[in-house]
Amino acid sequence: MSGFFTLANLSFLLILTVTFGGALIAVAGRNIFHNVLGLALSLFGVAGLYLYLNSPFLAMMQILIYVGAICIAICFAIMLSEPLYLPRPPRKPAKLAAAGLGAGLVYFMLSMLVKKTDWVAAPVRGTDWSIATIGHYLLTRYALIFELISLILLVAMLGAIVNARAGRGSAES
Amino acid sequence: MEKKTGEPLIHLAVLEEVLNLCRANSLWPMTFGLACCAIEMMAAGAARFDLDRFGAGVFRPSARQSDLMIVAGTISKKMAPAVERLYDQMPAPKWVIAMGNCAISGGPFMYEGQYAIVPGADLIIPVDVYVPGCPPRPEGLIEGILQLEEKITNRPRLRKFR
Amino acid sequence: MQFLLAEGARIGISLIGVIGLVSINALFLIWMERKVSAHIQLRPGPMEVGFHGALQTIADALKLIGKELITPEDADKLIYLLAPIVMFLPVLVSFIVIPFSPTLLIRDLNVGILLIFAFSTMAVLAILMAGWSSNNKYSLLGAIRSVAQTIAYEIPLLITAMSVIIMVGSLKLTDIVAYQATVWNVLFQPLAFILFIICGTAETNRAPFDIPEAESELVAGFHTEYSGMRFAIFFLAEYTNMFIVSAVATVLFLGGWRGPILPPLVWFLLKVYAIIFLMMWFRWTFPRLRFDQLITLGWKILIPLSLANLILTALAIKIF
Amino acid sequence: MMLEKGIEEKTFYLNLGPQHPATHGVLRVVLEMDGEFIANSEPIIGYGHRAHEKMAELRTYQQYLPNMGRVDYLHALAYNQCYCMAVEKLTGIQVPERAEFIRVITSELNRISSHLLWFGAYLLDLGAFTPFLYCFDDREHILDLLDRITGSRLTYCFYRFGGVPVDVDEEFIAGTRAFISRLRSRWNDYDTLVTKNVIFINRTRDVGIMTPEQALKYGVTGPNLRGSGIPYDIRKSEPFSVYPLFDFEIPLGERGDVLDRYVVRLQEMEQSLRIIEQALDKLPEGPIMAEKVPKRLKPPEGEVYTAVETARGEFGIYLVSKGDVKPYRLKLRVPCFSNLSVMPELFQDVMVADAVAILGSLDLVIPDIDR
Amino acid sequence: MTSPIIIPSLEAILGADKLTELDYAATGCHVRAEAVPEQMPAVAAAMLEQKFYLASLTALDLVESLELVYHFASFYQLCRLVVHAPLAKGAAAPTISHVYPGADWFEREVFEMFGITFAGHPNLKNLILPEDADFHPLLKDFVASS
Amino acid sequence: MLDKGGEACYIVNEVFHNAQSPAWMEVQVEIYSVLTDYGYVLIFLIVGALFALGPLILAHFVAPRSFGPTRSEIYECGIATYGSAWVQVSVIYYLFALIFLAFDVDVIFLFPVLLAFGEGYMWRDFIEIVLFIGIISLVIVYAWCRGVFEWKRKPESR
Amino acid sequence: MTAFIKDTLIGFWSLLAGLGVTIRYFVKPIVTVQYPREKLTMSPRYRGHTEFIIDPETGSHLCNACENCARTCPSNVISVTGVKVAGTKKKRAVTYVLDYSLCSLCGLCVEVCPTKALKFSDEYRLAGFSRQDMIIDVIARLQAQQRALGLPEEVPPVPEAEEAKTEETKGGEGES
Repeated sequence: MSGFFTLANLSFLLILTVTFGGALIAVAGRNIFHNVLGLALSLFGVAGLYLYLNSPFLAMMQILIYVGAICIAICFAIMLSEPLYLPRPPRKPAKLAAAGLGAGLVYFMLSMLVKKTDWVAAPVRGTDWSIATIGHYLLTRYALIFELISLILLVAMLGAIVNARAGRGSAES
Repeated sequence: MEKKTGEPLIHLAVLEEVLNLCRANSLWPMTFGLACCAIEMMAAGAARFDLDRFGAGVFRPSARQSDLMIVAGTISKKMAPAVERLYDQMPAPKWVIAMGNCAISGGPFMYEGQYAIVPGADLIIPVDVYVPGCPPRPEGLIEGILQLEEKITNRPRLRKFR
Repeated sequence: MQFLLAEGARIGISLIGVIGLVSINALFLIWMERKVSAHIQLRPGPMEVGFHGALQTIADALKLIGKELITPEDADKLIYLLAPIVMFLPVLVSFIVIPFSPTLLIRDLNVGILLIFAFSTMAVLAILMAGWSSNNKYSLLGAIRSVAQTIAYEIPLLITAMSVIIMVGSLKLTDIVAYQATVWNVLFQPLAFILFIICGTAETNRAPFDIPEAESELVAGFHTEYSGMRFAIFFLAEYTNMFIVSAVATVLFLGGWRGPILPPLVWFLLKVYAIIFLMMWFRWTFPRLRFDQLITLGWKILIPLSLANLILTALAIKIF
Repeated sequence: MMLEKGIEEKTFYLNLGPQHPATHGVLRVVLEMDGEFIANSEPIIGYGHRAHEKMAELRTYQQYLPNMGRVDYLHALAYNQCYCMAVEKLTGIQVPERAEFIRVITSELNRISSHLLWFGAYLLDLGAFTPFLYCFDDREHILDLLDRITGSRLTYCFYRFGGVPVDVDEEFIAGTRAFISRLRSRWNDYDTLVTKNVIFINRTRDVGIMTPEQALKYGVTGPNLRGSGIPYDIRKSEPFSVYPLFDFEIPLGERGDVLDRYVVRLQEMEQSLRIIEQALDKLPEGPIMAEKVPKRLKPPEGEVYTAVETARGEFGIYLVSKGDVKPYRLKLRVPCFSNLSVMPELFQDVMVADAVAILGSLDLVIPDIDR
Repeated sequence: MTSPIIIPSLEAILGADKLTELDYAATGCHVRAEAVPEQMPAVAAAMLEQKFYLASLTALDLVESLELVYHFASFYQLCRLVVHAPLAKGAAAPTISHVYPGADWFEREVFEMFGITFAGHPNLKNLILPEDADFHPLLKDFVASS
Repeated sequence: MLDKGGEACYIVNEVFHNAQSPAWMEVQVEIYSVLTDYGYVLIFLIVGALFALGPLILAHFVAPRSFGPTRSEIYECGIATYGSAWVQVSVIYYLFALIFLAFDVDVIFLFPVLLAFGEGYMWRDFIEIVLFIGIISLVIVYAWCRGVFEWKRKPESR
Repeated sequence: MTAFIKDTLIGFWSLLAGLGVTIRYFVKPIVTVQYPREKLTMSPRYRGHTEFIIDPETGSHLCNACENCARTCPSNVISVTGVKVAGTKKKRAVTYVLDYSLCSLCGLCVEVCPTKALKFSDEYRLAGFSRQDMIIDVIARLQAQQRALGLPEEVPPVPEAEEAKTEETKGGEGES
């Protein structure tokens, strides 16, 4: 139980497996519903990563919002889009290649970012990021951002509602 | 009627006995009434008679979750395929009580020239217990369920009271 | 190594305890449900299996183990098989943070209450999986309704919990109990308590909010196609969720394990089962709401009320 | 008709029944669903068809008597009465007054039991389980009373041509009076538990509105019709038996929605109690059976149409005799048949939950429709 | 008790000699009318105008011919009308389901039980019998096959 | 207790010397302690899955089989199904999910804020929170006005 | 707005009132007759299947196998065979068998019986494992009752050799 195979590392590996496995299902599955569930699994793994960053609050948020809310929204979006019993269109190699290229590009840029960042080990980082502190900052230093969040959400929702209502009407007329 | 049930993968006499004892005491009927007898079936589940005392009061609307099909009423020829299908869709082990004379033999509707009914539930599905009457009293149905319990466990059930 | 052993033993013991509690709780609750419903309806309920039907649920459970598991041919089999397991996954986790007594607590996490809420959302996903994969229209309708209902009631549930948290200033359940050393929160927050019970009832899909499994409309809702043990696991999860919601309500509003004379654990369980009794009492009294009314109630009445309650609480804290 | 259309549209088809808790029997309704809403619906009946009309042609008049208890098993005595009245009209048998009183008392008790069962089963549809058991508790008392004199609990075959075979005794009268006061004491509980319940009101108010025009075009009768505000009750408008001797009202609804139909039925039970009370008070002495009823009935050639008001509406028998011991043709005009045929109109654009509420409010007995 | 209003409107359609008053106490009906099936849509329309409802629609198998029997009654007054419309075997009768939507099912029932087709009916198929049933059980010469 | 077992564990005690941060912010950051905490969660999740799986496997072995031509068909009240159940659902559910999402995000921001609430200035925090809740409530007000919560079948969607 | 709040409060109160009703019933005693342990007293006129009345004078039944019941029965439930008893002109039932699974309990057979030999039993515990269990031998039942009462058991008359035409009537369509 020493060296690389500490419990911490093992669980980290597990979390990575879950994340990547979920991501793989999300990308490779032929059934769109499986893809969403893979995504949920992947997001669940990401929540584990947050734990490694010593941020249980964010991890819980991840589960609550991403697994709980966003996946549900996506599911509804899927059910809304087209009947699932229709046959799926076949995968085109060109499309696949393009998607791979795009993903590779994003990956490359992110990895560059990772390399450039000056990482500080959490214990040395010093600043306390407990929930209360986040809250404190939200109320003081980032008060404007705090209010803006709600405003942005409001605008997004209004847009969604307007779109949904208008979309329905115009599609029928 | 060979489409009954098959054996489980593991077959242990003791285990079977325990399971049978549990099955007998937890017969969940399907919410399924065909005609007049269904009302008496409801009455048997209601406060005066209370099938739930024997663990048989959990009426499940889905065939997938029920153990017992109480064929309460006349099976018409139009209904027969549905009855068969519902029976098929029940998970094993499953039992059937033919409640009332119509379900047993067509009852008063069985005569020369009848074109509409199936004369007896046992012609389309295997019936375990027959409860005669037109309609049977709720006590009759309870009696039928007790008989079925006896059939499942091979043990007398509340014999001293009956 | 010692540390690992110690933690391992702790985990093992707590797991055994939790699993025991979950099983016994479910067995007891189902028996209790049948007895409560029976006595409300002037009948005795289970009587013949054990003393006053005490062994009834055990018979039911064993019978369900001995039932065939049917997988519909047209179903999405993988998801169909996974759904009950996913449904049950989060159930045990919530018990990690519930303080049964000052000493009987598995782990006092500092995001305590959030953990319970976060993991309870997984059940929504499981319901959606179950309903969708069955390829049964009743299941699908039930699942969609269930999800729409859960998301409509999750918000007020969280917000009412917040109005307690704003008073306590901590997400830890132990802190919340400690805060109620003298007076229970329900006296400060009667409205929040009522809202929490309503939303909790809705979250656990209990009547009058049992629309997803509304018998008279959707046969058995999202678990129409599930037979035997698979169905039982949904049931088990439902009854355990009832326990969890009641436990959270107890911690938030009824002072957790606090109470005179009796030991803390007894007090805790008493309060929990009192709330569960309340839920059962609702179920056997009210007709079912229509789906749109339910949604409307959630969005139009409960959320504004809970928000107002939150603001009032904040105001009160500022003033006093 | 519906199923023959393609499925490429946004809608999908859902079978409600024949084994479904909300259809109270073996009715099947095919719903074309647009999401939660019903775009179209088509009831498919016949799953309980037992060929009653064919049987009539193969049985003698007496032998057909037990059938009447099984067409609409919930209000069997009204059917029984209608059939007896039809044959009595055809043969000119005069029924003694005491027998008519007994018929009215038992038939009204039966009506109450039918309404009570409906009440319970309807609340079951709406998701309230408990009222169902309270109603059955009350109903058991009626069944005890009827069992006492008719000898069966449900499918009564009690009235005979020319009267009733069994006289009522003091115990029955006392029991009936006790039952009347018992049921009256329960109204308050039912009101508090159900009628005033805000959830119940919201589920039923303005749902499934049936206009008088619809009722007229589909021939809807009974409480469903009276819920729409038309005071048509055969007991009043076409008085048969000894109903003219009693003072009772016809409860009416205003909007024709589900709640109105519910309230009408609830009030009708009270009116039935009034009728029974008066009948018990006025119960004359005398024979209970007409003299000289031939053992083998051979009515003269002719045809007759007789209608009675059952718990569900107008039940009519159109009886054609060719002077034989068996009827030549016997047509049962059953109320539920017409009451159900209006259903697709009421189902238009409502949600499944409302559909269940509407279907339940029509108070259907499926073997009655299918015969 | 006979309603005075229905008589003229029916006489206009059918002719005066086709209407007979019946003894209500013995037959349960006030007026009996004879019609040919082709007149029935007009009769039905007239009856609907008088706010009569269709109580029942059935047929009689008179062995050599058939007869359609319509019963009308009113919600507002005590008046029952029976209309007999004789029909040759194999002939079709016009539908009245566009006048009385409630007649739709009655006609379907008569169709399957007696084999009488109704011209213009939107959905003439078996109602009560199984969809593939091709026998007409209420005909006198019907013998059950099983 | 944690470092007894030889597992590495860093504990950092630090007091903020920032003027805005009062002394209460002195906290302990225990990285591996967090992992132990959530190790519980992980193990409970796994055991939960096993606990659900166990009876299913047991049932597979002890339950008898049934045979019947329609045994594994979709159950629909005893009638063969017509068409698949995987159909389109109404847009309204998607809207609900979106509104829920917005509120969920909001709620998540409210949690830390409420924890910090009561320590800062008297009215500023309160007004900020009221503003925040007020703005987000507009979503409901707007949705209410636009009839999102009205459930009527639109005639044009026929 | 006030109306809305008022409605909400009234609605809330109605729910509480409903809860009040159910809790009142919760503490009421149960009405259940716990069937096999306790039994309902059957109504005196309860119609079970038919059985023979035991004539207090002879301790036997009164059936003279006239087959009126079998003819009247709508569902062909009854099969009676009788023989002329030696010495008398009267016929007497040898077998009297009901196929109870066809019966509709209408009671016509009891009404037409010229000798008033039939009555209804209050038997309802008839559940069985096969259709054949529903066939009831009324004479055997009578014998059992006689045994229970300590009466001499019914001995079916032996048909005289020359009159042994045991005609079995499966009661016709009403026409004989």
